[in-house]
Amino acid sequence: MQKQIIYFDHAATTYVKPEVFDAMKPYFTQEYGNPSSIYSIGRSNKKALEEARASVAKSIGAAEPGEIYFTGSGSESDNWAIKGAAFALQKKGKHIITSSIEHPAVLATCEFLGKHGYEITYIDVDSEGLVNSDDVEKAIRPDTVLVTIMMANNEIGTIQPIKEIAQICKKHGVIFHTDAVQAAGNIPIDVKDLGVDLLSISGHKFYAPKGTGMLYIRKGVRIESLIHGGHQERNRRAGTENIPGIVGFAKGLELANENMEAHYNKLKNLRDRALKGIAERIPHIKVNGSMEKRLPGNLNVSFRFVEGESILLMLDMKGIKASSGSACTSGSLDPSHVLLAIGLPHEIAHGSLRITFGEINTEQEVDYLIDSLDEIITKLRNMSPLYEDFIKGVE
Amino acid sequence: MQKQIIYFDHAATTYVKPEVFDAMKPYFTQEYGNPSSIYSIGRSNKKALEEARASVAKSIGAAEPGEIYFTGSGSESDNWAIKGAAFALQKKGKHIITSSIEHPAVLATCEFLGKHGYEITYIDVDSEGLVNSDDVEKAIRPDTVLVTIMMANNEIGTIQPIKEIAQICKKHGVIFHTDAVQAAGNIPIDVKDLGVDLLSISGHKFYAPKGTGMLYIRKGVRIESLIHGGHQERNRRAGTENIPGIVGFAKGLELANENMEAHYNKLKNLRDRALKGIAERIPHIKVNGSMEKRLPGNLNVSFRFVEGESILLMLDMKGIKASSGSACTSGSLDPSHVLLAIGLPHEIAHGSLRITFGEINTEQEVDYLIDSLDEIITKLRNMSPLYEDFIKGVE
Amino acid sequence: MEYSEKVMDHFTNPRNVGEIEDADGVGQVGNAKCGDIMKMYLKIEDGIIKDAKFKTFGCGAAVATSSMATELIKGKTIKEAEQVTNKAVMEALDGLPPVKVHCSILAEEAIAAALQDYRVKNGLEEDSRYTGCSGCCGGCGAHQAQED
Amino acid sequence: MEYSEKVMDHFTNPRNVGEIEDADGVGQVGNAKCGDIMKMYLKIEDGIIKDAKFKTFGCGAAVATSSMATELIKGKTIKEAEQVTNKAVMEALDGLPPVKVHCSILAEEAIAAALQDYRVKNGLEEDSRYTGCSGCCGGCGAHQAQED
Ligand SMILES: Cc1ncc(COP(=O)(O)O)c(C=O)c1O
Ligand SMILES: Cc1ncc(COP(=O)(O)O)c(C=O)c1O
Repeated sequence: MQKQIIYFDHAATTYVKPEVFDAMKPYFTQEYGNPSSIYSIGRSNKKALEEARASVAKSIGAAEPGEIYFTGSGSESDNWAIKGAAFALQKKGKHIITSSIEHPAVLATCEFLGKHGYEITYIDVDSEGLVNSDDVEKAIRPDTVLVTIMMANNEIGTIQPIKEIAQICKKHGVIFHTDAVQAAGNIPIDVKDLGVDLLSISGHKFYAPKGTGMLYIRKGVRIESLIHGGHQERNRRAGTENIPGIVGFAKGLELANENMEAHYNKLKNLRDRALKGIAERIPHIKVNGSMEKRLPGNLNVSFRFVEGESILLMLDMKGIKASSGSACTSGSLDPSHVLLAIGLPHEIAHGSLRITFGEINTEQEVDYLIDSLDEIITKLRNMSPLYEDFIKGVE
Repeated sequence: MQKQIIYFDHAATTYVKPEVFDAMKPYFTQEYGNPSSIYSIGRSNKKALEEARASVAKSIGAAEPGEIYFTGSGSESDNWAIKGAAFALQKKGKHIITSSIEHPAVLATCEFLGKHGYEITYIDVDSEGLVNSDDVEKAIRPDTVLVTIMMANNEIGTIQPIKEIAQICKKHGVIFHTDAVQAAGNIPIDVKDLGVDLLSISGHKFYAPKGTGMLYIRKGVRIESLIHGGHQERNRRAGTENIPGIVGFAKGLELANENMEAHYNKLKNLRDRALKGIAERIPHIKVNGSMEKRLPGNLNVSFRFVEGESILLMLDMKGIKASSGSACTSGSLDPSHVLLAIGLPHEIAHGSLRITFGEINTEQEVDYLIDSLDEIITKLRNMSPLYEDFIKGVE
Repeated sequence: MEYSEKVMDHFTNPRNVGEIEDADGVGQVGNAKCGDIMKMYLKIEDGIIKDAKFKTFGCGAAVATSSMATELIKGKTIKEAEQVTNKAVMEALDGLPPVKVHCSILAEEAIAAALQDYRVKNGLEEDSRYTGCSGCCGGCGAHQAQED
Repeated sequence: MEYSEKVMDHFTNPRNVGEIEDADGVGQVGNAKCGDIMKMYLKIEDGIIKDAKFKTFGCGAAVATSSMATELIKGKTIKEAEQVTNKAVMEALDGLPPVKVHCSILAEEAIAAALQDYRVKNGLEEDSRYTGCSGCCGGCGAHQAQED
């Protein structure tokens, strides 16, 4: 007897949609040729590759397919954009600007560069989890070579003023990269309108396969390669093209684009229902991050006096999959750098829960989540010495 | 009416075996969780991941699963190994040794480092396409940080004395990397026996999916990361794990290992049959690369007075897919660096053909290839001014 | 990270949760900043631990080790209880993931703290073993990565 | 890289392959090192190209452009033949991939070389247009990548 699984962790990863899987399938066992070949079995793959590229270009509003570069993950795209710009512009300077709430793929890359002679400025966010574009402008120096600020945050879902920041960067002649991994498939992305130079996305966040990613490189922007070698991706990213993956990536993005409005409304409705239910039933909570400038499917709540992993484990036993905002790199002693950056005390950060909705979720599931949380938080608080102190303190 | 396709380009890429595809399938649409999650849907993926790691460790004779790092391609593995060693050891020195017949993933990476203050020594090969290990020893200097020599060549299939070179490197305290992308699945690999520090392989050469790769890092060997970010792959390679890809990679290697001897004999038999037939029927040919120290499925022949692309196109019209040894990076004016390195004159390098056999091929297909080549080479020679000169010259 | 069945059992059905109103010894270790606090209540009669209860704020391992620790010391003499090490707690739970070992140390320290409180209250000699929680729970790593 | 149907047709069924024994003009351009040689034979009567044949060592585009070039000049006057540019050859073939444009230039040069040979043999004025093959066929890129 299999337990019913309720998946509320779509920001971590999504399943592959059946339509996406069907699109990929022929390229595993039948049309497997190498697109670099001149013979016909390779040519049909080359065609699939270029159609995927054109489709992705259209999905994100690129001026031309030649601005789309397929990679092996969101992390690879982030690394490529940041190191690529840094290495290409070493002569201009070695200063990079980012925010304090970036994904580790950006932060660890900056840290690496920090150890190799680069200076990194981390822009703080306000208590809502938002970057102020004026702060970015103030941080720009003559030796600044790159600004990298994420479009939407993976923990609290806040959406940054990318267009404003892009304009500032343009004014100062600085390359601007945005990590749009969480944004893709959830809110519209139009690179021309945004005015960004570099933009990263990852397939497995919009019902496309894991191990696929893309870097948009605006025409005319020169960055060093991350993976050197063969002539693939117009000599800029070596490696035999992962055709099934690329086809799935493009298909996933295509479907997301066609379905954007309904997807947005559905997720936002589920999210708002969950929040309403939780707030009505459970006291001493705190919602993390702006509720206005936010991805539709992201909810991040702290439950005071309890710890996140305990919540997750108890939810799991009820078949509910979520993620703890209290999480931090394993072995580290700090909770999420994002929650600390918006000013949460450690103990409240530890008690946070990230619930991210997806297309399979239903209102019934949300109601079950609310009931379960009510029960779990009560149980955990009843064994919490912090809650005991609090109750005694307020009595 | 679909034309029968005869695929003789297995060194370029292979189809995914049905067993491999079946192993991967559940991880796309059903077991899609993120292995970093603590809940059960993630845990089952974590288990699949660690089983794959253990299986790969066993397949290549690693001392422990923890020495296996999954990547997104052979090119990524090569880049990681080389840049990773270079960056980690910058204080020791900036000298790297490689061979003149490496794959572009190695050569272009060395070139990149060459532009960033590193000095590269390229070891020449003999006319058989073999590296002399004494030459490697002579090239080692106090500031040498890495030797990278491929296990088997992708164009002419020659197998290098990796064990000898590894011993030399060990003696001199220099890290040794080998690109075993072409070797994997075709000849046994035992990293402990070989004594290498780093070894790269790529899935799509042994009937596993494209966009998957692996870097073996011997325990205790420290290299810098190529893709920084999350804690995946024990903090050394960031990015949400491509579980279906990894599962397929491990399965492909497992099947290859179980079936190694039969595979070897089958391919060698087809290869030898093809060579015999071609040599008997077509004059003025040259076999490129040692026939002894060679992958079983690789044949590389030059047909004098004709050009490779023309051969490929005519073969393609007969349904036969092969690859031109005359090939070089598009837009470049030189033919294959490998063929030039073994001393072939340009015009003969231009007329070479690479035929690489795989498990689906049959003797009938080989016989059809021989007939087809006989006809095609005759036709092309009859329109070749070089052949005209030759005939007039010898008359 | 994977917990044994024993750990999950003691997490989902923790034994001895609660307070003892007239406890003879109370000890609290860890701190909220690090995400783990254990508070241990002991009822001691004739040198024997008649009852033990706990409250814990923390991860699954923190709850399970608290639960197991109270089980292990109930009915024991003070001397015997002093000898219940973190290793004994871990073994009784069929092991802990490496990043969670610290939680078992916290449990050992919580017992020691409660016993010390008992001694101080009763004017007995000090337990030299207990030096208090280091305040550094980094090793506990009670937090899962969120890098997606 | 993808060839048009016209290119593939002229590659697989090249028109005018062969030699003309008593040719009035013969021209050869390109070199084996670069992988492309075109040799063009012309039969000229009363200033009109009565026949044209070629032999070519090279890629698909080299063969197809040779074939098309001979077709285009047959029956034309010398003056007209001189005006058959590489662009005209390309257009007649429904285009060429960018890396293969050089092959059409080679075809134009081969005609020019054969016409010059005719003039020299017949003591006529020189064709200032033809300056000979640069010997650099890099642009032709007649070679596909082998990076797998
Ligand atoms: C904002 C953000 N950036 C980058 C990544 C990295 O993507 P991937 O895991 O595909 O490498 C993720 C998710 O993991 C993310 O949420
Ligand atoms: C010897 C060798 N090294 C590296 C590679 C690169 O592998 P991938 O295309 O998977 O990046 C290949 C094949 O393409 C190869 O044959």
